[in-house]
Amino acid sequence: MKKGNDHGKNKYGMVIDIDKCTGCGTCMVACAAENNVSVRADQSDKERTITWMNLYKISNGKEFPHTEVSYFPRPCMHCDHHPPCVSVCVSTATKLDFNTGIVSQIYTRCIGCRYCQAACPYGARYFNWWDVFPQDKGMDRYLTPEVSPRMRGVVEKCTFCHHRRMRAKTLAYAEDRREIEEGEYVTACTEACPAQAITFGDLNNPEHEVSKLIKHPFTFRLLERIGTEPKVYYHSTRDWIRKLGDNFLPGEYTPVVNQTWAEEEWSTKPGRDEF
Amino acid sequence: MKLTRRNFIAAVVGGIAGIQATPLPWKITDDVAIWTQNWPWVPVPPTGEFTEVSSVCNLCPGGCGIAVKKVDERAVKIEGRTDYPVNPGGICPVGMGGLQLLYDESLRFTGPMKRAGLRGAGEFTEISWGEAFDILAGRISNLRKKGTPEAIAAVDGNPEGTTVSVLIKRLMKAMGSPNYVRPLSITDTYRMGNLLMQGTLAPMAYDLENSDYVLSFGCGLLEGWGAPGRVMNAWGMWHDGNPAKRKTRIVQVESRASNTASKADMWVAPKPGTDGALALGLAHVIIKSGQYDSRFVADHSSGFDDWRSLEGTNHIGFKTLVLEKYSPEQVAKITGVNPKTIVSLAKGFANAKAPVAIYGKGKDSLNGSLYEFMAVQSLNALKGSINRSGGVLLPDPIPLSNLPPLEVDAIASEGLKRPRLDQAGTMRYPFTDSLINNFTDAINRNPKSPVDTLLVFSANPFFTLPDGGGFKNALEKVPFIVSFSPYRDETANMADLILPDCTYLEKIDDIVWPTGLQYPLYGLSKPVVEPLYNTRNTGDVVIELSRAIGESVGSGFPWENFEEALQARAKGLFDAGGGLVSYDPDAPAWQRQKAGNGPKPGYKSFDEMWEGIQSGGMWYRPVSSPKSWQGLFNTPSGKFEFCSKLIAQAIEHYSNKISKKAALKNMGLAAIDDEACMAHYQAPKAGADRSVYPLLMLPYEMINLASGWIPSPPFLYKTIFENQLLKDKSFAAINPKTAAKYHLEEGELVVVKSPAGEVEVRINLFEGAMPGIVYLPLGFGHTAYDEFLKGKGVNPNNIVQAGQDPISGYPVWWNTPVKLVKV
Amino acid sequence: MKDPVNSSKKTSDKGGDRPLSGFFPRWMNINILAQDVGFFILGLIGASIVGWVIFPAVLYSKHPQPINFNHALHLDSEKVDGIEGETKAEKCLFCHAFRDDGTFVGIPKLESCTECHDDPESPLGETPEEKAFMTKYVANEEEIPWLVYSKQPDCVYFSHIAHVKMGNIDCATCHGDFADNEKLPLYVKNRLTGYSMNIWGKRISGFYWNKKFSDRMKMDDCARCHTEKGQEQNNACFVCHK
Amino acid sequence: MDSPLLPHGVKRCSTWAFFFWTLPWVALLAWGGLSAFLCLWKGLNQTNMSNIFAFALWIVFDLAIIALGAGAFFTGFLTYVMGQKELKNIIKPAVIIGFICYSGAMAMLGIDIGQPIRGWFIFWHANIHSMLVEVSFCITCYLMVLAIEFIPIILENRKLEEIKELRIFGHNLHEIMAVFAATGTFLSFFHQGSLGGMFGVMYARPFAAREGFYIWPWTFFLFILSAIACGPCFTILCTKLTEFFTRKKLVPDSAIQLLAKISAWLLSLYVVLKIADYLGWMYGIIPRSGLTFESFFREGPYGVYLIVLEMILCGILPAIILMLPKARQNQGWLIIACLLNCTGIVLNRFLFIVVTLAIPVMPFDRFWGYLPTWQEWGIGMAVVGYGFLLFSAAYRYLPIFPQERELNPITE
Repeated sequence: MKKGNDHGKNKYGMVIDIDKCTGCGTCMVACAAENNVSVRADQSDKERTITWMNLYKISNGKEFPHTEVSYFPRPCMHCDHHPPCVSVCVSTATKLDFNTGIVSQIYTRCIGCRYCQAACPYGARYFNWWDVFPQDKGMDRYLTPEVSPRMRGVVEKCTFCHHRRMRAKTLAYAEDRREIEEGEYVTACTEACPAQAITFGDLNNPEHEVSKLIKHPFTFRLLERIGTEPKVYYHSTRDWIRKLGDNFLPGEYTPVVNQTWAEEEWSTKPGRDEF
Repeated sequence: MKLTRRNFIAAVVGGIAGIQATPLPWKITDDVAIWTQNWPWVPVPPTGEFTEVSSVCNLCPGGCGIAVKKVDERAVKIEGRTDYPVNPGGICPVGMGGLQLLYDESLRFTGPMKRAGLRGAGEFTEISWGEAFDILAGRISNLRKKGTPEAIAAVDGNPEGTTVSVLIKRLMKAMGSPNYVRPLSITDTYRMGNLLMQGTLAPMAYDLENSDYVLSFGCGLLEGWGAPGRVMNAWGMWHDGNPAKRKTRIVQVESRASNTASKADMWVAPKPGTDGALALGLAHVIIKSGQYDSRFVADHSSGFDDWRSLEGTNHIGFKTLVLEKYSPEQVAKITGVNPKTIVSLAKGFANAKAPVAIYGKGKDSLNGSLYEFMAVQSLNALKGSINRSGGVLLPDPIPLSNLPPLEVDAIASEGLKRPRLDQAGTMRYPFTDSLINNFTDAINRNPKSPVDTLLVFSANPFFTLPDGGGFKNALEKVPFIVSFSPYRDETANMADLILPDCTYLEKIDDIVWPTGLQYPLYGLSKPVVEPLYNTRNTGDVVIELSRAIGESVGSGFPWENFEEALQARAKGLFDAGGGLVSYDPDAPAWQRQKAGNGPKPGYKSFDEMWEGIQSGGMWYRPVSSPKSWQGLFNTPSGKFEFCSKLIAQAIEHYSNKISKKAALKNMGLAAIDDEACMAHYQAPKAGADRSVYPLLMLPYEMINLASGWIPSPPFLYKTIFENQLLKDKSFAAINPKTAAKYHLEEGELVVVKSPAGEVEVRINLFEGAMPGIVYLPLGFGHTAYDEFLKGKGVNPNNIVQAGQDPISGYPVWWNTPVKLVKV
Repeated sequence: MKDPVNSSKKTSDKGGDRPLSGFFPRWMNINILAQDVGFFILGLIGASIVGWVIFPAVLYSKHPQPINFNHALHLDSEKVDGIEGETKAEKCLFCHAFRDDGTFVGIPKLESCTECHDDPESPLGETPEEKAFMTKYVANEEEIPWLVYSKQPDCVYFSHIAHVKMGNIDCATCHGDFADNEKLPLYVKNRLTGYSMNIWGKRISGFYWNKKFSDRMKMDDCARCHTEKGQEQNNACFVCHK
Repeated sequence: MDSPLLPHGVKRCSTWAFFFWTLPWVALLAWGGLSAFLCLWKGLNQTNMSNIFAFALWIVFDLAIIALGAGAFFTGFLTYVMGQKELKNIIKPAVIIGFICYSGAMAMLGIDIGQPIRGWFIFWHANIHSMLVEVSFCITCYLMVLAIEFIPIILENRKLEEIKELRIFGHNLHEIMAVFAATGTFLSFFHQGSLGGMFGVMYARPFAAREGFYIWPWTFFLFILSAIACGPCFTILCTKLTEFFTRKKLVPDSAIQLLAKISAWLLSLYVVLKIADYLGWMYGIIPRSGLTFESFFREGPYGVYLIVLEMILCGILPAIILMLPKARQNQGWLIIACLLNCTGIVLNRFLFIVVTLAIPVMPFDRFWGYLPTWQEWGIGMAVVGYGFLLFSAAYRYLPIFPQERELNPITE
């Protein structure tokens, strides 16, 4: 695949502040509600439940009372340049959009071979093992026409709520504008997060908040080393969290040293007082 | 010519060749593939006009603003409102999934119903509203005719002060029954504590957003306490900007590494039920180091120093009590917290500019302990964090009009004289409004249920009461149960008659002062969609029921419908003046406005105001400058009382009747004299032989699971981790050390046994659990609803063995002794 | 069972004496071969009839619209007043309008009709269709269940405003010119896929010389135009799929 | 009863005996049929595959039998292209085994994909970057080639041969078999390679990821090599199994020994290269991803022992046995070596599929286990049943072992 989309128009990306994230799961519910994601009676079967946005619970592993838990909200990473899932797809059902940086998934094209799931290290792709909706319960009444419900036997995943971009563009056209402003197009999880932990915007636009946030020393990405180039970034002041963002051989991880932090002694938090 | 086989084969070959040159095989191949892309059983959501309706979420007393996206007549998505003061933009996962509660038909009653099967089986036959009213009004009239109106009882889960709860209370009064009870919540503890220490009747008002040091004693800030949209927004704000320059520090006091504890800047883990002792330990350090606000203490408080009464008796003050009994070492023994931590914590609190100590027990849906609250509130007083920005504010009660006085007939006035079944308000529980656990006991204790007809409003006490299944047994004894729930919950399944309410998205309803908010707010939810089924707003039903009963009961409800009653109460909001009905995100309601500088109400008449409330869904008064100290505390001393005179009076009053010793015992007090009037630590009674039940069970709440009377939207189960629920088994979180002691492994099945019962769960080894404690999640274990919720996990309430909190009589649900038995 | 080997042996023996027998292998009897060809062609013709005539007839079902709508009449400014617009597209947009948020109304709801046809008792014209429309729909306030010729499957996202307003594409380009249409055509539906024939194309062969956009509305047609116009909204999947 | 259909001059069991012999295999087929019906009708929820185990038992089966079926193309290559006439004695069973393996694999793939009716999108909407597309194209084409190779063998049936046209047709086909053998070889090289490439290109899965030459990761070449190393062994095994059941000698030892020898050399080469590959991976890709070799085997049932088994017991050991003429001439050792060789290749495929997916890449993700359902086993077993049935029928009705008559003169 060509390294072309640096010259694309927009490159949408996301920064998730793990310190602000409260682990409440609103993003997951908002995502499911926004995108007509199926629900089944047993959703504890995490291997087969569909959660485009998924929360991973992590722990610093220390003993009581120094234990600390945190969460990694994980949408699709929309890997740049060469997403591992795109090149493997047999029927061209998933592609990296040059102009938005969004990795699309077309359910009607997908044949359900699941090669993309095998190739994705983030587990961001979900197969429809069942027919979508519980019949005759009236639950199809809350489905939105903006996202097409999936049939069984196809793979689906986070789309960065691209339909919201279309919605924003349509509104812009109605108002005689060709372009959309920052904030006009954000994903459902971004909007829903009650702690405003998620920032969404165009990484190609230096004016956008995300472009500034990704330059911060506390910002990192998941599995950066294997070269997937995710467009979803994370931000945390806690070393143990940042360390869990990737695999490190002993001694490889270098903490972010911040003098201002070191001066503050009042906190007992592990991870905090290490730098 | 004879058709030979050879000819036939030639024709077939020709046909096969020929058919390739027609569209048939190719188009069928294509069309069958297209058919799979448009399977008729995959729903195609109809499109239409996209609109948005602003309303208020009524799923919890938090009352966050919601914007419901609609496509034509269908609601398709709930989002948080940015133009609502409580929750600028965000809502909690339960509210986010609210449409499933509206549209999942199998969760709901589709019209008035009569029980058809056995109690609890959930089998009903549909009846008309007329028939339903006839049945119920007939029964009530009968009881009234017999002169036993007190045999009607109501359990009302609507938050206190909402118009529908006011109407229900009024109906009970008009009918002549004193037996109006409500499930308890943390606001009941707040109310009592505020009354005793500050003499105020307004709800608890924590000015979190302006504080720079939030010391939370057990408050599940991230577990759903208060208005989750507000608290989590504040959380985001506290962590905004350069992490090195953050202003607000958050400390969580809790025994388990909950989300709040983990995400806080500091976590202190005392044993459950010892939060009060820890607070007093901090007070000790602060007093000893002289870092307390001496001006507030001297000018605006009483009972701090030792004093001598007019009769000449010596009394000890808060200072002496704390210095004598709550040194860090003493407190360490009680709480298990390192004395050094206590000192550093006290210093952190003392050195902050605008610290606030807040009290709670997880979410706000369960009660707390009175003395714990008083201990925490004493800390605020010590630092002068009362009536100060960033501390505890003392706003006036919300100025809703009182309804016209009710005239009751002779039957009713006789009935009202009969004692309440729960003994609330008697000398034994002098400050308590309602005690549902006693109410349950009264039914269970008597061979024949003293309640003949039980009305249940917006509550599911069968499931939500931490009473070891007591209410369930009581329900079995009550001859006639009427449920007004829109949902097929456990209590409704026991009912004989269902008069279903509309869901919160189908009706008009008010929200009076979300829990913990620092300014008065009146929210109004409105019908986002037309009622889907044959259900009616309970407010209207109550009015109609009163008419159906007739006589003086009916005349007590002069309103055409519920909305008129709402308006009648809202008149007071207009008369009080100064309230806003629209919200500008640039001027947050918690930001202190200089007098006269804030936004102005844009309405001129009541009708204009009401229109504003209806479209915006709110009336509120932003935080204004601190109030004058004059007459601020309505206590006997006119000051903040470290040592509550009301408690002293109540004890004395009761002692006049029976011996002092008996009085103290009945009130549940171990301490005597002045100590009993002040915040102090009293070890809860061991309810069982601790050698048989060596562990403690503590129910815990999660923000992503509804544990109250509202069912969890099925979407929420996506957010539950597989070490919290797996298939039909929920998990008990225990410390690996505890597990090692009992040779338990991750995922192993165990029975948690308490004197009240047992439940089967799987083990989850969690380092963040305090050793010796078994943590069970609340919200699982439904036996009602549909396949999404039914039979998933266990309900820890079923094994709670609750003691009684001193004075308040509230259940002490955090002290259940248990043992673990391998399956 | 009859032995096929024996019969073939017999025929091959006979064929030995025929002319051209030296040219063809012995077992290829020219007579038989001619017969073979004949039957082959017979099969070919039969198959062609099945494939080109019977198959389409079976595959598609035809449905009349619930009532007729006379576009020509409504657009005739001498007869009907109030439908305004400088260009044809603007006239279309008068009823088939954009909402404020830019979404497309599509076929107007009954409330648009009743802006003029407001009284079920007094029709504006004299056609029986209008009468039926008045008594059946206006009087009962019931929406007309129109069959939409150009209804795309659910997986397709199409923004009319992007094409009509921003792209200056005339309505007729894709929909054909309905301005002079007096009688709504039959709605032809594929029984297997549920698609309107206007989507897959009216020609069963799928081949067109000089194809117009109004002939067909398949993905390839959209993609072709997008490619030709070379817009920044290129052919990324999510431009047209949801 | 069916005697007119049996080949001339050989002895076959009675019709009834044959009927009873087929019963277990028909039962397996029926089991598979039911499973296939359930999977197609109700969907893949009938399996225990999941979003983690997107590929599972079926793909392991597919890859395994495609590797084992490599005997067909490779023997064909040796026979027709390299002119090893000795192998003519074994080429027919090899082709049939290949046909069974490939057609079985295709059938399984048809059920494995979520939308079988849209399967043709692979060809119509092909994504040329995908290794799986290359696999699909080549396998489909090669299956056609195998079918064409199979036709003349079928036409050798006694009854069919009596039809002159068919006999001539079959003969003509036979004449040009070299062309098909060459085509088959070409196609097979590519799809065997692409099957390996499929895993090597998953660069975000450090357990499977490999570097390589241009667009082909090393697994591309290793899979080809391993397939041609084990294919002949599988052919030997099948022949030996037939000999065991029929209690006859069917193939002259020279052919078997030649195949075994070739296999030995290829296997040795493969083992050497595979060890190099492992080393390169352990000191290249793994540490670059921040992982260690041991970190892959920290929990769950998939331990380092799998690699030990694959490389030493099922790699080096059979290579040595097959290398030593003395050892491979011993029936027992030959069979053991062939078995080990085939097991090793299946294990290799298993590692690349199941273990790759079971190991989480994100440090905070968990390890997952997987056990197939009866439906999954059913479909796998159906291929086994189908193989036995088809091969038995072929043996019974077709002269697939040219030397059978000479080696087993009928003495009545």
